[in-house]
Amino acid sequence: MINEQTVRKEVRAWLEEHWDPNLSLLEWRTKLTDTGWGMPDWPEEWYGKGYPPLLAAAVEEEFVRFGAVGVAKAGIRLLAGATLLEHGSEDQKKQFLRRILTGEDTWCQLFSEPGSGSDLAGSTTRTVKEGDHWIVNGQKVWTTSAHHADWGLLLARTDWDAPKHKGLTYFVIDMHQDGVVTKQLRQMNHHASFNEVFMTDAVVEAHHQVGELGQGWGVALTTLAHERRRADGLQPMASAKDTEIDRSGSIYKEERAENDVMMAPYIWYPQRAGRVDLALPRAIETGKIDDPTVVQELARLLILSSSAEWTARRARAAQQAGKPQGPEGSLGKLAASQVARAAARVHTAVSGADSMLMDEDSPRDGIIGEILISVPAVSIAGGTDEIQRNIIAERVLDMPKEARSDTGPFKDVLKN
Amino acid sequence: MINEQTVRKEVRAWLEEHWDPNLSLLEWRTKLTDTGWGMPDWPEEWYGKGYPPLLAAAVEEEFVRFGAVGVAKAGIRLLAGATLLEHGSEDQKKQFLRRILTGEDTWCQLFSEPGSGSDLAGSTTRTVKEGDHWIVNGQKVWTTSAHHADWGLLLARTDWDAPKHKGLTYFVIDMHQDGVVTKQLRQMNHHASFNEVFMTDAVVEAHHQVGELGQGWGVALTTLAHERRRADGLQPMASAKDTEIDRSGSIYKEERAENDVMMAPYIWYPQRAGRVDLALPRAIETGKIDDPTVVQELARLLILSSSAEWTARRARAAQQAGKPQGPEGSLGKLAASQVARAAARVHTAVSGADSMLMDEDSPRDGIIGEILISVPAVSIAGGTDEIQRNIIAERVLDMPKEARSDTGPFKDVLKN
Amino acid sequence: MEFQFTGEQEQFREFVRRFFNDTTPTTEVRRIMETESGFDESIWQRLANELSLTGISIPEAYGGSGFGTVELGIAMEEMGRCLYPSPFLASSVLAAKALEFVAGENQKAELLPAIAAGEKIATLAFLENEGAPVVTDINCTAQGSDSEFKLDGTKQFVLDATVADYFLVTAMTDKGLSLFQVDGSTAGLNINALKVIDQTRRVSRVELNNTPGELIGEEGAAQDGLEQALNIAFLALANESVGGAERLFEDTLEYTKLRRQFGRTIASFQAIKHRMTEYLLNVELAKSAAYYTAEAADIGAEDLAKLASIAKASASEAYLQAGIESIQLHGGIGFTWENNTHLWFKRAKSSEVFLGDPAWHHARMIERMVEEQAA
Amino acid sequence: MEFQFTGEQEQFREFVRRFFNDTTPTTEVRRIMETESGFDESIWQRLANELSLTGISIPEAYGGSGFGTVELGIAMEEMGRCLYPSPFLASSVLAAKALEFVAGENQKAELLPAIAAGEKIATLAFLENEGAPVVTDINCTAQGSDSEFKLDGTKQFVLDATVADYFLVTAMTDKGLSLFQVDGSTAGLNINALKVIDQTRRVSRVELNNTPGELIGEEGAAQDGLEQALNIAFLALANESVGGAERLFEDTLEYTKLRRQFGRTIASFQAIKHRMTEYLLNVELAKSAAYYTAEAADIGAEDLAKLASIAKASASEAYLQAGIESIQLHGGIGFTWENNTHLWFKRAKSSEVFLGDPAWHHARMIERMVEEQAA
Repeated sequence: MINEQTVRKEVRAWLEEHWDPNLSLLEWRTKLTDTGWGMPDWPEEWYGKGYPPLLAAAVEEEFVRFGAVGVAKAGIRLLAGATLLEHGSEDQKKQFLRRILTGEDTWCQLFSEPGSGSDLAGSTTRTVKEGDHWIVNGQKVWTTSAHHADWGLLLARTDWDAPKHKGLTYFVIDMHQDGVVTKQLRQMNHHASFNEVFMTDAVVEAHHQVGELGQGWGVALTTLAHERRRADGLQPMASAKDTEIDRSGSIYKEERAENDVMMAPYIWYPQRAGRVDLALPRAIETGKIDDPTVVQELARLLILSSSAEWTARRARAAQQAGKPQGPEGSLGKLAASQVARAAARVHTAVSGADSMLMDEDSPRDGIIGEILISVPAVSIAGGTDEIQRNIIAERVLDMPKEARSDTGPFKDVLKN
Repeated sequence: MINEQTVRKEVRAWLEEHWDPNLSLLEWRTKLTDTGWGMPDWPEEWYGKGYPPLLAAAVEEEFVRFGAVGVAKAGIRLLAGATLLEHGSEDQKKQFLRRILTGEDTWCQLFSEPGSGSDLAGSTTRTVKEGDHWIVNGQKVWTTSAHHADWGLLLARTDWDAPKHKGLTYFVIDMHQDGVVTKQLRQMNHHASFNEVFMTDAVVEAHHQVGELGQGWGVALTTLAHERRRADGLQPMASAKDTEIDRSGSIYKEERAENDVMMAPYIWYPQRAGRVDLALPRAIETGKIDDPTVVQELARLLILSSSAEWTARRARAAQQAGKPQGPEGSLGKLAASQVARAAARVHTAVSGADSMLMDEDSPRDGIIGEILISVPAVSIAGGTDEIQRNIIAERVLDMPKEARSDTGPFKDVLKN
Repeated sequence: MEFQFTGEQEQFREFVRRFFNDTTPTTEVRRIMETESGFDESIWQRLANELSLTGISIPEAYGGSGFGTVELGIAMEEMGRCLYPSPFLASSVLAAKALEFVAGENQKAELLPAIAAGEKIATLAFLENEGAPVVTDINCTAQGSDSEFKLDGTKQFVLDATVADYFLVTAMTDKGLSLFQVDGSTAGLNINALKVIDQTRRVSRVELNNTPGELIGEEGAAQDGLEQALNIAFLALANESVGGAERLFEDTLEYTKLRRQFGRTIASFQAIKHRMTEYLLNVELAKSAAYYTAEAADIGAEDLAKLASIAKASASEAYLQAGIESIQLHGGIGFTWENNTHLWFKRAKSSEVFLGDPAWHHARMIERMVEEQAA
Repeated sequence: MEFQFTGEQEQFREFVRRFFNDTTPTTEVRRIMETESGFDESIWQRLANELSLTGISIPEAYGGSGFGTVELGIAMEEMGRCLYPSPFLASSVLAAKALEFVAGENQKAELLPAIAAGEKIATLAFLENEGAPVVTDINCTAQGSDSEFKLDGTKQFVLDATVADYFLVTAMTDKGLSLFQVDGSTAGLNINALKVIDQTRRVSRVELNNTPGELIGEEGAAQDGLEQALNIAFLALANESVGGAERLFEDTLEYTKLRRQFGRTIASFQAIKHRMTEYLLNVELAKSAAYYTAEAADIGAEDLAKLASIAKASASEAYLQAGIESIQLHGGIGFTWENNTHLWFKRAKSSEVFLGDPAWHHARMIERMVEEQAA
């Protein structure tokens, strides 16, 4: 019988036998993919072991404890994998899933458009069938890593006479073609984490349509659900003390290099979140800890961030226990916005006029300045707070839905 | 030629000649009403002098400086007067206007209903014509002074097949009849400033219909406009130092007695507004002025209240100069809510655990306790902050109106 | 940390909630709060006899049920939901915990069982002047030796003093901070019931004038135990507050779905929807802090003082905010006496400043954190 | 108090606004802020020659236009609206007012006309350490006598130091706080341009090392004059800030009416409508404080120090809030470099803490009010 105990034992035994930190990343991940240890909650016929989430989490935990590298998970890859697993054809699964896990392909997500940031189903990317392929024209935005992605998950309009949500189709698009041009989008904090993607007579193979014609919104919801689960931090986490593990093998070096590339767009994210960890140390090092006004603001911040953390853990505990999700599970994003803003206030109060400065003249090697000009992104990225509030009010609190102004044929909606 | 100078001179001369602090209130007000000096901006044929508002303000100022009592203005009387002046029949004006100014009649306003607090046009008071009178059945609420009013301004539904705003008619109802029962409504702060009014087969004379059948909403808007102008403090104010005037005459005693009755429902209003005037003195007397946390809250409060006051004066200055009203004129109510809440916070912080107490055990003879349980009313009374925000967004900021769910025959709206 | 209640705890909550639904609907709260004592003996006796709740967190060795702080928190939360007016916080929390942590073995054996059984009502008289919950820095003094002490001074904001059988009074002796038992009927004890905003929670000013008191525990050694007791009281009050805030939230949400204006429910207005989500967030964050702190107490967390202040400050602010928001969303009706919202608003106002206002707890919390950093 | 602008003042505003619309559209602001100096000489010369704005509140006797503080406020407000990057605040306000209130007659006659004409750019170097605008309590010292002093110390957050012809530097002598003129090209003067969040407002750290300086006014007698000058600077910065906040508000309101999501403009969503009204209130309150304070300065109000702190604190908070709200209401696009919103947000961030953050001004304001009460 499979239970956590036996699974943990088995994976440890397997790792003892096969783990070799001097394999190449590709060699090792190929092994993981072939044996199913890389994604144990995927089905057995598709590189997994068909484990329930709890057992998969146990496997991941053992990997972390052991110090073994996992399959390629960074970026959009796992979202692509999960979506294709659920909606992809046999051929698509064959073509893509394996190379996702081995890390050979990278992916990006082409959903948002300049005219439909919060309203993803409002896509106006025009897609017309010509023989055995589709011709795509349109513009996408807020696309992380598009500039080095091999493939894109594309949501585009194929029927303008259908209502908004019914005229969309989901595709996989080859990013390496002349019709696809990506341009990095500079942010107010000087980073450029996102791309604009311009598609001009770009080509999508007919067999790269995912799901039925006109059913793209349903497929996109799968991608979004997996994205949200990750954002809410509701996926199991595991950690091990770095010091316990010898990371001198060549595979670690290769993994770090991969990580550096994949994580580059995100390096300012800790600052975006407000760097609550620095608040107390900064107050102490500047002596502002003796200012009762600062103490009050600092206390409010630390209460807020602790409570947000505990709320997330309540949600995770309930999920792991298989209980129905309570309201606490959907509040993470709103809480994060409050935390980040409160943190910006505290850092400003603590740093005084130094808050005018940035880069090397800003305290903590520029971190404080970067916080102050990055925090405004928290309440926007990944769905604005306003959208989040709509969702919570309607789904969690069961309050009436907003009257819609976007029903009827989509071409008419555009004229409203 | 009439100008401010000559008017001021004329009124002073008239007062010198006629003012007698030992007349009865009724004698004096009768004189004012007959000469037009009581309401100089009303038309000459209706107890006024037809002056523009600025000149009328000058007259009022002279009255105040002189220490002379004016016509009866407290309560709903002036709203009734202004409404009847604009929409009343000749007979109605004859019957009511004079006795309004002399103070012989008191009035109340029967608009709000339990099911339509913010949505006044949603009245479901049922009014049916029977011969030469109307039979009224329904319930009104938030009615100040109904328990001693002689007449009521009544908004009621006469047509259930017409759309919401088109089926209302405006009446004057005799409050002294068996069909009208008033009940004082106790508030959470132990005061009872408002009444519920139950009308059961109450009678309204046919000739007491004000304006056309079905046009009651338009008439009510006149009443509301005058009410709002008063609430915004946009009507000219004048003041004189009490000490300068000898107030020993009997008329003053009579006026004070009248005031005590008319003002009884409002005695807690200063507390409702937060008693900003007490914030600094309380901080000093408790020693909390040495607490930097209190200093910050106190400063925020005083900035808010000063800025609100200056904003109101900007609006008044612009109005007096005849300039088009800017946004500053409509913000008074929202500002007052913020001020009151901030004041409650400061009083709580300053009083510490004493904030648990009330009546004689609460600081300043119970005033502090009364503030804490009265402040919640500011953001509700006279139109909630939410309604106020709708109005400002739509009228001042010209943002789109809310899609209406209450169109079509009113009887169907009720079934929504 | 488990971050969730066990099945037994959920059942316990259900059980307690059902009890209060039966015995203490809001009509009953209104009746009790209008009485002079603000206390109903019969419900209290049922609480003691049917639920043994009066001794919930008193060790079994002293006649209690020996439950953990989490269960105490659940009970407080449910009392906060229904606004149960009683000396539970005074007797079963403040006094019981003070005895547990300060008294000697014999005294515990003598005094705790009667509290656990609901037979005796005790209260802790330790606040002075501005009512900040500082244990030391007091003016009340005691003179004497052994079992014979005389106390002088004034205690403020003494919870349920008018129904207490005896008082546990803090006073300074030559040897330092000490705790004394003072009988409620002793001559030279002056109890002034104060007029309160929240009629469901009564406080008094208690004047001691050469009043005899019996020493509890060792002379001069009360400080640590009292501070332990207070941490439990802070978190108990926090749990009570989040119960009240949650109830306000639920009632208000329901009201927005019923109340119609402009031909639609006010719950359908986006501005109301967005505010309800912020309201929800506010309550859920405070709940998390209150729950976490109760769990932390049960595993003997070293930073309990810090956590208790976090829980108290957070719950105080969330509850008051809930009260303000609920009245506002009820509109005019929310400001009337007949509507129930003000009852919770007033409890929130009272709980905001009782046992230390948020600013006081903020300062305490950061002080502890700075000490942690230095250590 | 008039509580409104005169017809002439309204015309003046129109005139100034038109000038900046022509010369300093946002494209031009972006060009200038990317340059090393952050300063455009040609616009500055037009400002001086065509509008005489560089001497707007310098007395006519010293070559200025002799306008009142209200007009200065209008000019600042318009510069805040368009985000005009220039040493106006440094030279025409801080330095000019310091000279007006501290310098002797001959020095004023010598120095002010060149500032008024925009020929010389001066700046006030008085902040140290944390940048709080305290006039005394400084470490910078000067030694010497008569016209021959040597200065030592470090000044922080010196506005537009890299384009200044000379510095007015505060330093302690044996006789007390004194003001000195230090030439920008003097040896022993070390100017470190600092990296700033708001590229339209440049500050530097200035190190003085046995640097020669000429005494301005009387030795040891600079304090009162400097404080008067600072009050004007606080209200000038407040007026600049409300100009910026109002511009953000207008642009954001317009954007909500254009931006469509879910088949309608976002201005049609009630949650957005309600937030825009609070945003409006926030800006209008700060405007009232800034306007009132400028008027008060012109009638020589005794409580100007208090009012200036009210105006500065209020405008700082309103401006920052406007920046945060504007980015949020613009959504993702509001966080991009291409969108203009961040330029004002960064100015708001800089203005929040420059010349004293809100907490500092709050404390100062209450201190003055307590003094008033005591008097």
